[in-house]
Formats: sequence, C-alpha cells, structure tokens
Amino acid sequence: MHRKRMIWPMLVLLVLILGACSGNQPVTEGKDSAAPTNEPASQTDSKIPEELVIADQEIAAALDPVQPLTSSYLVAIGAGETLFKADPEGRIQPVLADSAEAVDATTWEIRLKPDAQFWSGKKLDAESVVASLERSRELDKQITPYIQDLTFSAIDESTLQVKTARANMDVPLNLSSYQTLIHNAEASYDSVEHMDLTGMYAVTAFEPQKRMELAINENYWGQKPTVPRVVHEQISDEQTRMLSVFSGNSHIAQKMPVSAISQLQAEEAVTLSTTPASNTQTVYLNLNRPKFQDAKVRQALAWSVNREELIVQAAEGQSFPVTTWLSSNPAFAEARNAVYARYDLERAGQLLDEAGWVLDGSGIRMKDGEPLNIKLMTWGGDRALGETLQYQWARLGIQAEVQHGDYSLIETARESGEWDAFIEAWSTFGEPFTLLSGQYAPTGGGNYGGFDDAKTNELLQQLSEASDEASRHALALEVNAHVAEQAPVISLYPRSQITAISRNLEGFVDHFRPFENLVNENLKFVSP
Amino acid sequence: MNSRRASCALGFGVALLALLAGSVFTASWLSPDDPLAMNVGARLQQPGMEHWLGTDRFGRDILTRTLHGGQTTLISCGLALLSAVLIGMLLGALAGMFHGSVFDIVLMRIIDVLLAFPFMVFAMVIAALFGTSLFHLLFAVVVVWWVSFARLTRSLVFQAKNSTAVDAARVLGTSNTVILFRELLPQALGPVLVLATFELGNLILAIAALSFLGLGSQPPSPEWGSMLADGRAHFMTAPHVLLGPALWIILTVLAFNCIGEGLRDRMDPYEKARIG
Amino acid sequence: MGRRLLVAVLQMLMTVFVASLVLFALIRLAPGDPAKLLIGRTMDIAWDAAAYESTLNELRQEMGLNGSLFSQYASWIGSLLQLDLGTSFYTDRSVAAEIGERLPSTFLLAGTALIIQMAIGLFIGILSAVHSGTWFDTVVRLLCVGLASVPGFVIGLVLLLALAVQMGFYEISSQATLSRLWLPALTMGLLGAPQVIRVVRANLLGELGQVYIQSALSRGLSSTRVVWHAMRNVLLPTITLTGLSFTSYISGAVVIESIFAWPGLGEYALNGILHKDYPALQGYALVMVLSVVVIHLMVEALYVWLDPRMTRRKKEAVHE
Amino acid sequence: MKIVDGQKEKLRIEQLEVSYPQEGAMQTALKSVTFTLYEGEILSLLGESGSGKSTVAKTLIGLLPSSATVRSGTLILSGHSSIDLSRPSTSWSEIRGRGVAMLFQDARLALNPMMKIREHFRETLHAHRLASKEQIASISEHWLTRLGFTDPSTILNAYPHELSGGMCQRVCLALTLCLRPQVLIADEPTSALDTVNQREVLHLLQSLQRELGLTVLLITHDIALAEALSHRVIVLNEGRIVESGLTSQVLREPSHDYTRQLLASRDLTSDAKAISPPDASSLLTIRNLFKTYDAEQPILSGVNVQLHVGEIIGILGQSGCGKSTLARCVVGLEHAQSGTIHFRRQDITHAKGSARRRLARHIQLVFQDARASLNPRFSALELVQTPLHAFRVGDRKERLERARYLLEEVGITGAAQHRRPPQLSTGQCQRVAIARALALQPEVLICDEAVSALDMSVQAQILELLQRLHRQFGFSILMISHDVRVLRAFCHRIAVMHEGRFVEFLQGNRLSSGEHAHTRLLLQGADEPESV
Repeated sequence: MHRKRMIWPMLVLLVLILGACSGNQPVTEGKDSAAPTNEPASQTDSKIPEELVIADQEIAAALDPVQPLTSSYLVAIGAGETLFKADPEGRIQPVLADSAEAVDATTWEIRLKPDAQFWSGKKLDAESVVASLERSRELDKQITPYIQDLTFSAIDESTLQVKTARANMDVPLNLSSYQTLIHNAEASYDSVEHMDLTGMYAVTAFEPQKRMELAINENYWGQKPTVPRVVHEQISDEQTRMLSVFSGNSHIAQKMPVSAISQLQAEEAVTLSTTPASNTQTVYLNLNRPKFQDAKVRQALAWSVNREELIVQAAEGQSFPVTTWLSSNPAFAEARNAVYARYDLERAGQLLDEAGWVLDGSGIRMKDGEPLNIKLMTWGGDRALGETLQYQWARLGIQAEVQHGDYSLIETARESGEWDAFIEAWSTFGEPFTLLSGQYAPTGGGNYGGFDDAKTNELLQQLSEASDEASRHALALEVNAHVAEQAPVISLYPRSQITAISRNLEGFVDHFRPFENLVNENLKFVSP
Repeated sequence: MNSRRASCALGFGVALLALLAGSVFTASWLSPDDPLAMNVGARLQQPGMEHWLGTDRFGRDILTRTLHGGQTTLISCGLALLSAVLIGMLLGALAGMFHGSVFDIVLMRIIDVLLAFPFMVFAMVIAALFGTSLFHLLFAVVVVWWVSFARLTRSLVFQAKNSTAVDAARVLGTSNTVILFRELLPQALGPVLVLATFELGNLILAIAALSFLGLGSQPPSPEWGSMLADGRAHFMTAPHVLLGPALWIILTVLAFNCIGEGLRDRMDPYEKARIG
Repeated sequence: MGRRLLVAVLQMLMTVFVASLVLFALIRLAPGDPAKLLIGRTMDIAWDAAAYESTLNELRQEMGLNGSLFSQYASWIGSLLQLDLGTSFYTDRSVAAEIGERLPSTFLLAGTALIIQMAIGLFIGILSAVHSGTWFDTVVRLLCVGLASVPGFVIGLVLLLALAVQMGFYEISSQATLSRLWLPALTMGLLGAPQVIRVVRANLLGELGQVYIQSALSRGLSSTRVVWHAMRNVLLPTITLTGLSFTSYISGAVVIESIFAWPGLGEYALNGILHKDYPALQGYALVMVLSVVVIHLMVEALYVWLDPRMTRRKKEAVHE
Repeated sequence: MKIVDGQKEKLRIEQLEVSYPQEGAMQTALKSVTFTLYEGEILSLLGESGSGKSTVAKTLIGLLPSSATVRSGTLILSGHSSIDLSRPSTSWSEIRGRGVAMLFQDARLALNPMMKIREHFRETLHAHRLASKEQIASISEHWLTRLGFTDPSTILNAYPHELSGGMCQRVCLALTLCLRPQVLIADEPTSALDTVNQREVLHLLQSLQRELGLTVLLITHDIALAEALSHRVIVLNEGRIVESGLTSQVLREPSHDYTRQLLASRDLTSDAKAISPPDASSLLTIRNLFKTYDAEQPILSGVNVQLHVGEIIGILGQSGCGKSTLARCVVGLEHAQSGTIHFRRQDITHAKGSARRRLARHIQLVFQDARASLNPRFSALELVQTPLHAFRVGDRKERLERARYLLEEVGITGAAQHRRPPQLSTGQCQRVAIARALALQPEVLICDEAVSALDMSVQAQILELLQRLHRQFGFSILMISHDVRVLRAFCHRIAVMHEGRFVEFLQGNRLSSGEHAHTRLLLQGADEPESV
C-alpha cells in the first residue's frame, strides 16, 4: 500500500522534468511567427537600469595595461585612452592628443589636450606620456611593431616630439593602437586603488577573468557619460552570452558567432550590430607545394569561389565580397571587384585544363596520375567557411579536405611546412606599405606561403619611397591588384563582428575595430 | 522469473538495432540524396514533406546526413568500444588472476593515473602528435576507455578465481590459460557487455564534446556526434537540427541497452534454474 | 586496517608522482608555443621577422622554455616542494592564487550536484527496484536511456532558455553565488542520476532477493523497513559510485561550467589549453590528480569504516 | 509422545495448489495440500528436495516469489479471519512474526550482515510495539539467555559474521521467540550446521517447545530428525501428501510405497567387509602436516596418515576441524607450512606448475557442491572430456567414447549426457563430477563431503556408486565427512579429526569402540537426538 503512496511524488517530479524540457517548444515557435510580446523587455520597462552590463568572451586577467590584451579591454570599456583613435569611417582622430603635425619626413609634433588628466587628478603632460610609452615599450612585447621605429621626447609640458626611423610614417595611426594606452607610469597597478588611467570610467572592483566593475570618473577631462556604472563580465560560452542579453541580465554581448545571427534577428529585445571589419578572410596557399607553384592553378581556385554563396552560408549574409586583399579597408573600397569580378567556374576549369589538371571519368582533376587535392585548415568560427569552400571546389573537380581545429595546429603545420592552405583574417587597416609588405614582401610576417615576385617587390620599393599621399594610394592599389592576379592568397570577404545590443540601450556605435568605442559617453538607457 | 522479459528485451533490442543498422547501411539506397549537397535556397528548413527532418544551415537534408553519418558513427564507435573491451578484459583478467602480483599493482596504478587525468589534455596531445581525425580521436578514446572494463573484469575475475569451479578445474590439471578463457572470462563477459552497451552512448556523446576541439570527424562527412555539436548553434531557432542525430543516438543506445540486459540474463545460466 | 590505509597512502603518492611526470610530458608535447601566443596573434600589423625572432627568444628565456624538458621538470618539482605552483604565462599571476579562487566554486558545484544526483538516483533507483517490472520501472529505464543519450549542453541550454530567458528567475552572470548554483547543479545532477539509478536498482534487486530480507519480512517488519535493510548493503557500491562521480564532476565539468558561466576550474583548464599556459595547466592537472586520489583514499577509508566485515576489497564489485 | 484428542486447532491449510512457470509452461509444485496444526504439537513435513515442502513454508508466511501462482488455498489461523491465498492479501504484516514466525535453513544468511544483533532485536520488537526503548535490551538479553548464551550483551554488540552458524541459528530463534508467535515454521533449521551444533540447536528447540507450549511446523528431509522431534508426520512427494499420521505409526509401519522407499535409504547398506582388504604398499603418505592462517589457531597441526593401495579411509570431523584444508593441501589448492605429502615416493608437498598438473592423473578431488564445481556452460559430455583433452588422451573420437562410457558407468545415460549442469539435478551433477574425476583413472580419489548436500535417497545411490566404482577400478579413497553414518557404511579405517589433528584411528566397523572424548561426542550426535 505504501508503494502507491510513493509513486505520486515521483509522478509529480517526472511531470516537472518533462515540463521543463518541453517548455521551450511553443516559445521558439512563437518567435518564428514573430509574436510581439516579450518578457525581458517588459521587465526593464519599469525603471531605467543604473548599470550597463557587457558580456564578453574574455575580460582582463590583470589591471596593468602592459599585460597582454589588458589594454585592449581597458580601452574598450572606457577606462583607458590612447593619444589617437580611428573613427568609424577609418579616419584617425585625436583623443588625448589635441593635434599632430608632421614637421618633416621623420619628425612629428603632437600637442596634448590642455585639460586632460589622470583619474588621480594628475595632469597629463608630455613627460608622463613619454613615461607611459616607454614603460609599455619595456614591459609589453606586443607594442613592439607599433613603436619600434619611434623615439619619444617631451618638447615642453604639452608638446611631444616623435622621431621616426623611416621616412613618411603615419605616427598618429600607430599611436591609435590599444597597446599605446596612456597610463600613469608611476602607479603600480597591483590593485584597483593603485590604478591610474585617463578614461571616463574608473575601475571600482575587479575579479580577474570574471568581472570588472567601473563607475564614472569624476575627474574626467571630457564629456562625462550618463550611465553611472559599467560592468564587464566574462561569459565564455557564446550561446550563454546571447541568452544573457535575451534575459536582460546583460545589455551588450560581444563576439557573437555568425551562426547566432538568425536567432538574434528573431529576437525582439535585441538589436544586432554586424560590422564588416577592416580585415579580409583569406585563404593562404603554400607556394612551396608544386601544385600551387603554377599561377594558373591558384587563379582557378580564385575564380571558382562563389563569394556570394559563401557569404550566405558562412556569414549569414552579413558581409560583402572582396576579391583583392586590401579592399576590405574602407579607404580602398574601389578595389573590391578589381580582379575576380564574378564567379566563373568555366574560366577556372579552362585554367586548370591549361595547367594540365584534367577531369577524369569520375569528375576528379588529375595530373600525372595524381588527383588535385587540397588540405584546408581552419580554426575558430571558420568551420562553415571551410566546409562551403570545400563544396565549391568540389564542383571544379578538386578534392578538398577540411581540417578544423585549434589555431596551434595551423601554427605547428606552418612551422613544419606541411600544409596546403589555411584561412586567416589579417587587418587591412593601417599604413599601406606596412600592410602590403607584411603580406607580400619575402620577409613579411604574414607572407606564409613564401610569395616572392619581382614585380611586387619593385612596386613595394616604390611605395616605400613615395612621398605624397595620392601616389602612395595609387601604388598601393597597383600592388594590391597585381598580387590578386598572381593569387598567392585568395581574398574572400571581410569578417563581420557581431554584437547583440539590448533594445533599451541607445547610442551604440558600430565600429570596425572591436576594441574602440564599445563604451562611449553617449550610451544611455531608454524605454523601448 | 525474468527470463521471458529478458528474451523480450533481447528480441526487441536486436530488432531495433537491425532496423537502425539497416536504415544506416542502406542509406545510399534509402535516401539517394547526396549528404554533402548544399542548397543555399533551403537553409535551416523546418521538417516537412520535402525534408522529413528539415535541413541544416547549409541546406543539406538532415535525414540523409543522419543515415549516412550513422555508418561512420556505428562502425567507428563499435570498433573503438570493441578494442577498449578487449584490452580492458584481457588486462583486467590477468590482473584479477594474478591478484596482488607486481603486474596487478602496476596496472592499478596506471588505472589510477588514467582516472585522474584530464581527458581534454590527452586528446589535444594526440591531435598534435598524429593530426586531427576521427581515427585519432577514437585512438585517444580507447587509450582512456579500457580502464573501466579492466576494473570491472579484474574484480569479477578475482571473485570467480576463488570459486569451486576454478578449484575443480585446477584439480583436473587445467592450465592457467585454459582456466582464464574457459572459466574466468565467461564470468566477466556478461557484466562487461552490459557496461559496454551503456558506454556506447557516452562514447558517441564524447565525440560530440570533442569535435569542437577539432578532434573527431572532419567536415563535411556527417557523423552523429559532430552533427549534434554543430546543431548547438541553432538550438533556439532551429532545434530540429538536433532531432535527427539525437533520435538515432537515443534509439541506438536503447537498442544496445536492451541487448545488454537481455544478454546479462541469458549469460547467467542459473537465472532460470533459481526458481522457488 | 591502519596498515591498509598506509599502503593506500603510499600508492597515492606513487600515482601522483607518475601522473605529474606523464602530465608534464604530455602538456609539452601538445602543439603551440606559449611564447608566440603571448606575443600575440592579433593579425593587426605584421612584425619585422628579425625583431619577432629576437623578441620571441627573449620571451622564451623569460618563461623558462629554453631549457631541456628534464631541467624544466626538475625546476617545476623544485618549486612544487616549496608549495609554489608557478606563475601563469597568460595572466602573470600566481597559479596557486588563481586555482585558489576557483577551487571553492568547483567544489561547491560538484558537491551540490552530487547531492542532487544521489537524491534523485537513490529515490528513483529504490522506487524502480521495489516496483521492478511495472510500467513505472520501464518508464524510468527509458528515461535513463534518454537522459544518457542527450548531450549535456543541450539540456543545459534548454534549461537556461526556459528558466533565465523565458521565466526570468535565473540570473546569467559570471558570479559564483548561491543564487546561481542551483541550475548548473541540477543539470549535472540530472545528467548523473541515471548512473546512480542503474547501480542502486541492480544492487537493491540483488539484495532484495537475499534470505535476510525474507527473514526480516517473516518477523513482521514492514516492506519499507525491509528496503532500508537492503539499502544498508547497497550503501557500499553506492559509495564507490559517489566517489567516481565526484571525481568526474570536479575534473570533467567543463561543458556545464562554461554554459552556465560558472567560474570554476573547468573553464580555467580550457583557457589554459587555449593559451598554452603551461604553469596553469600543470597546476590544474596536479590539483585534479591530488583531488581524485584523495577522494579514492576517502572512499577506501569509508569502506573500512562502514563494512563490518572488512574482509576483502569489495569496492570494485559494483554491479551494473 | 502422545497427542491428546480434541486439541485446539492452531492453523489449517486447505486445498493448497501452487504452480511455477518453468521452461515456458506452468509446473505444479503443490497439489491439493490440506493439513491442520494443533496447539502445542510439532508437526514434521517430511520430503526430499523438490517435494514442495519449502513452498508450503513460504506460502504459510506469504513469501512466495512473485512468479509463483497460487491456484487455490485457504489459510486459517486461530484468532484471524481466514485468508484466501489465491488473492493478493495485505494482512500479511499482521500475521508475520506474531501469528506465524519462521526459522530459515542458513541462519548466517538470515541476518543482515551490516547490522548488529542488537539492531535486529530492536527493530523486531519495535515493529510489533512489544517493548519500550528501555525494555528492549532486557527483553533481548532475556531471550538470548534462554537460548543458552552466557554473555548476551557481547552477542548483542556483535555482527552476524562474527558468530558461528549455530550461534546465528540460536540468535534467529531468540528473535522469533521474543515475539511469542502462535506458530513457528522451522525450515530445515539444522541442516546447515554440523553435528555438534545441530544437536545443541535441536535440544534447545525441543526444550523451549515444551516450556512455552510452542506449535511448530518442522520442515525437513531428515527422517531421524522428524522421528526424534515430532508428534505427527506428513510425507510430501512431488507436491502431494502421500501419507500422514502419528510419527511412530508412519515411520514404523509406513503404508505408502514412497515412505517405505524413503525409510530404506536411511540405512546405508554397508558392505565394507566385502571390499577387498588393502594392499600393503602405501600410496599417499602425509607426515606432520602443519598449516596456519594466523598465529593463534593452526588449521592443521601435525597430521599423519598413510593411504594404501585400494584402501578407503574416512576422515570424520566437525566443520572447521581442518579436514577440507587437508584435502585441498593434497591436491595443491593450498600449501602447508611444514610437513610433507608423498605420493608413492615422490614429494608433492610443494609441487607446482607442470609437476602439479601431472599429478592430476593420479589424485582427484570430488567437491561437496558438485553443481558449483561444474562449468555451467558445458554439457555433461563436454565436461567429462575436459581433463582428457587437457592431457591429450586419445583422439577426439576416443575421448568422446571414453566420456560416454564413464557417464554410462555413473548412470547418466541418453539425453541427460547432453544436458548442462543447470538442467541436471544435484545428484546427477555429483555423478557427472565423479565421472569427470575418474576420467584420468586416478589412483587416489578424495571425496570432500561429496554426499552431504544430497537427499537421503540420492546419498545412498551415490555411495553405492562409489563402492561399485572402487571395486571396479581399484582406486583408493579418502572420504571426508562430518556424517558418521556415511563413513561407517563405507570405510576400512576412520580417522577422527579435531582441531587440526587426528585424535584417533578406528576400524570402520568398530567405530563405537572409539575412546577419545571427541569421538564419543561425534558418535553421540549421530545417534538419535531423542537420547540427548
């Protein structure tokens, strides 16, 4: 008889479990039919939130800006500032600097904002800027490429002199990178109390790789923000980050995966910011492999890529095709369709035929009894991209094999030289010469495939010597187009940055550089 | 007293498995679509007449992929499990037979170390040393998975070692090898098989968990575990992408469970005689 | 008994030593160079190749990566003996401090999950053994198979969607507070329960067939009381399982911790792998091995304490 | 013993019919069983294994396995309403313990190994609200004292595994009696005990029955026990009552054939004298064998014996006296610490590996639990071929022929040869085990309690078989048993073993001449318990 007594609570528990599991079914359907009601939004109706919560894949691990990536988080969250920054259109604007002037080909003079000061109230003078940059140079390895050619000295209290080792360098551009964050070099950065930066928000509490809390910096030199507090929170799982915005627990979710776009679009409570960044998803080819030494094979690969389809399948339509590497930079937008203007499978086939790779009976390209195969390595969120490329190349009769894994696998393969192709996305924002020589000069750090082309080298040489802006631009375009024709790499499209923003937050500015303008002074909460 | 239920369960399990295996291994005939064919116009479609279980983000038919993917999953998991069971049983049986010997002590320490080991690190290393592929993942799995079978076999063999049947075999002059294979291992086989059927589900899910590290089957060839891992990105707007692989995994595990339970009762010869 | 425990402690030390060696070797065999990672993978601006090489070399020297594997191991063990787990490459903080911050939340989650798992497992396991062969038993077994075949991330995400987004009574943040504990713990408990149900059911069914159960019934004891009798004998295999579950919870909760943004050691280890943070990984692995081994030891001690017969190592005889 | 007419009915069972599913069909276990139990009497339910006597016991206390079906039957217990046994009943918890109590065969298994004796008492008394917390200790001590424990408080704090089988059975008796049940069912209460313990428990049962006026249903296969203890006897065969009546009447003048057959098997025919006298040459010589597990109590302390060609030596002793260890030492399953064992001239004390394996052709052992000693996965025919195969005797066909022959010799014929142990009866299993042991034509056969697990009639058959085989093949036998009756009928010489040594050697037919105190004790136990 007691048996029956025990069965009832069990049933209740079961029903509860089943209920919880099936609970989402009707709701997801509701979303598909775009039902207007939404609970989290109505929750926030009643009162305007006091703090802005930003969910990020990772947050700072330390407070000292010389620690790897810490300065990037500090700039993004509004705690730290650089001398210059890029505006959303890609122009360099002064921040802590007031103006910058090239005195001659190797000397710049930078005037500082007269009223700029640190959190502590200490005035920002040229000495302290030099001290900050020198401290970074000494302790932060990542700053090296930005300032290794620069020497800083203070001329007077508010003027900074920068000497460059090369002629015609764009110093403000270099000083807009987050690594050059200006901090009080005398502070110790071992605790929240000992930090001293210049931003509009000051850190009030910090748990490494968990949570950073900030409040308005009362000593801020510029326009003070309206949202009183900001919380930067680490939520590693992308789906959870998305759900945290949906639930209203956070207001901005950074680094959303491409695959989440359809879900974000379906959600009423959030707006979606998808900014194609100034970088280019690029297939790097190993030119040491005999099959890729023939430019025709490389060109065929480039012709056979259907970028429109690729963008739908791998970027949920949130990008635009780019056929030359540099053209994802807004300044070189005219070169987007410069070379492989359309998807042309026939042309690709012809090129391969010419190169001796002919179709056999089973639809596979063969030469000397060997099939044409490519091992394409991908990492991070690029699996779908690799998979679609593989499918597109298969149409051409190429056996492509995708190997998706940790980035370190690509690194290891690169060191051993045992690779065919992989996908990476380098930034295309910066000085054209630095960018292009980094990619295509024989010694360039991004020239993975070992591209060494006489004409390219010559053009690069001319570029480095060109003294006026217009000729630099023209030469850069020429290099860009020439390289695309030679196809040591295949440019696809700019990678999008996807951010989910709660609908009751206003003033978020889309920006192609992920670390800039995440938090700005105009952000405010509104009733939707 | 459960014999009828047991053979029922066994029959049901075998029938279900036959059905599943049938559906999977005749996939190219049942569902002649290309499991790799992408269709930009038909992305993430809900289940319907055209696509019974809907389509994935590339517009590929999920049913077709599930059926084709089953070949990879069933064969590879089956093989991995089989090797883990064989290694585990052999080492476990030897340890149980020579209980307390140096071999036993060393083996138990190895087992302790493996149990205390973060599997992820291990999988990463395997990927680094040999490259990423399903085969290497399964290799990593076997290296770690045999432990539970070895432990179980060891304890069962140790129990059986002191039984009258083994004493009798010794008195009859039976050699150790024969005792191991005729008296000890059959004792362990039933419980080990049952454990193996339960582990199969874990194995498929472990592949799902590891495929984001780049281990596991490589795109685009479908495989249940990585299909699940991929479907995760769409679980809110298109939960149906999880349905296909999840359903087949559940049914497979169910079938193996039933077979396991049935076998356990079958393999215990006294179960039926123990009436009253 | 005392000697038995002493042997166990010695074995434990041996395990830890071997594990530390294997771990050390494996972590270093894994691909990727921590120094390179530290310099950055920004793809923002190309380094000059010579400057890169010299910076890299400098950094490797600083991080102690230039010595032989053996000397690296020796210096690691050396600092270990001074109770120093080293400094994280990635965060430049003391590994011991970082683990210390996260260990409590991992243990809290694992402990709570274990309690939930045991509560559900024992309750349903007992019911399904007592009602073996009924529709209830069948439903439970089907549910167990179902739960065991659905990946943890699906269950976790569905629960999160239902409770945090739809109903709004679960907060998603990065904090390890008590109000955020119950959902990940419940999820882990639910995922682990089928195993307990199976073990309890099988062992209890075995015990219920014993003569002492008939004897107790013949003395007029109620069937509830008799189940309690049998449970005392099911206790031992259940303890073994509890120990195993606990170890898998503290070392293997990566997925659940990351889905619920629970700042525990699983997330730490994952980051350690991604950042090739050798000291962090070594520290993590060592703490894991130690925890697992200590838990095994505790299970052993519990056995000696609980089993009045204390005759033989029965702990492995968990019947599935 | 007399039974007064018109005594009060305590319990009556009417038209009981029970069946079990077996090999797909329902097998009837009990068929129209009707009997009455009167107040203050001991009624014996006598039957061999498989007769359904245990099913009766389980029915009376509602513990039939769920697979069993009660077709019909009514239980009437005085003071309770009658129970229709064919329907599921909920009133068992009221009847069990206070109405009907039960004593199980193996008392060690009947106590929860994880609980102290004290807890057993507490919850038993508590379940019936018979005592307050304070009283429980005194009540349990009282009953333990009545059951002959001199130090009840130690017993209360002990776990079952710390007590001997006899002690456990006494504890169980105390546990049931403290509830003052109306009817006590004793299911083979002594058959798991050795002679001395048996006698003690029976003595207690008998005297307590008299003192307390207990009504007892004694379920047994042991005719001597039934005869000694009970007022009335019911003989059960294949689920039917074949005969019932006063003990003296049924057992002295049986009217049914089955009863007569049963009684005949009690007296083992002894033709030991007919066995040819042993050859003088010695086959197995054991000298000063010493073995101990811990320092305190050696299990063997200086055993000396010589087995001659064709001789049958019996080793008589209580359980735990070391006789099984001796057997295991001879066949190499255990090893003695000192002393020697010689087979012919060869020292085999420490033979290992292939040397030990070779000895299997000369020395063989038959185990007590034949079923457990046979691998259940093989048929009888395969089992007998196993040793032949191991020693590569003959070719495949010859081995099969030999196995067939041996099985025929031990009486396993026809289809039974292809059955596997689970499908064979216990007696048949023992026959297969003997055939297997003889397959290699050993010179020495050791029988370790080879017949004590068997029914009386089967015992007789097996002993007869052994005698016949002994005559036929001429091997020597070392017969180990606790049962004087078995040895007396069978052996040339009997060695009485006590605490690891032989205290006395006697001629098989002159057992009663034993002088050692322990011999006398054992002999006493073997006699009618009545005389205690």
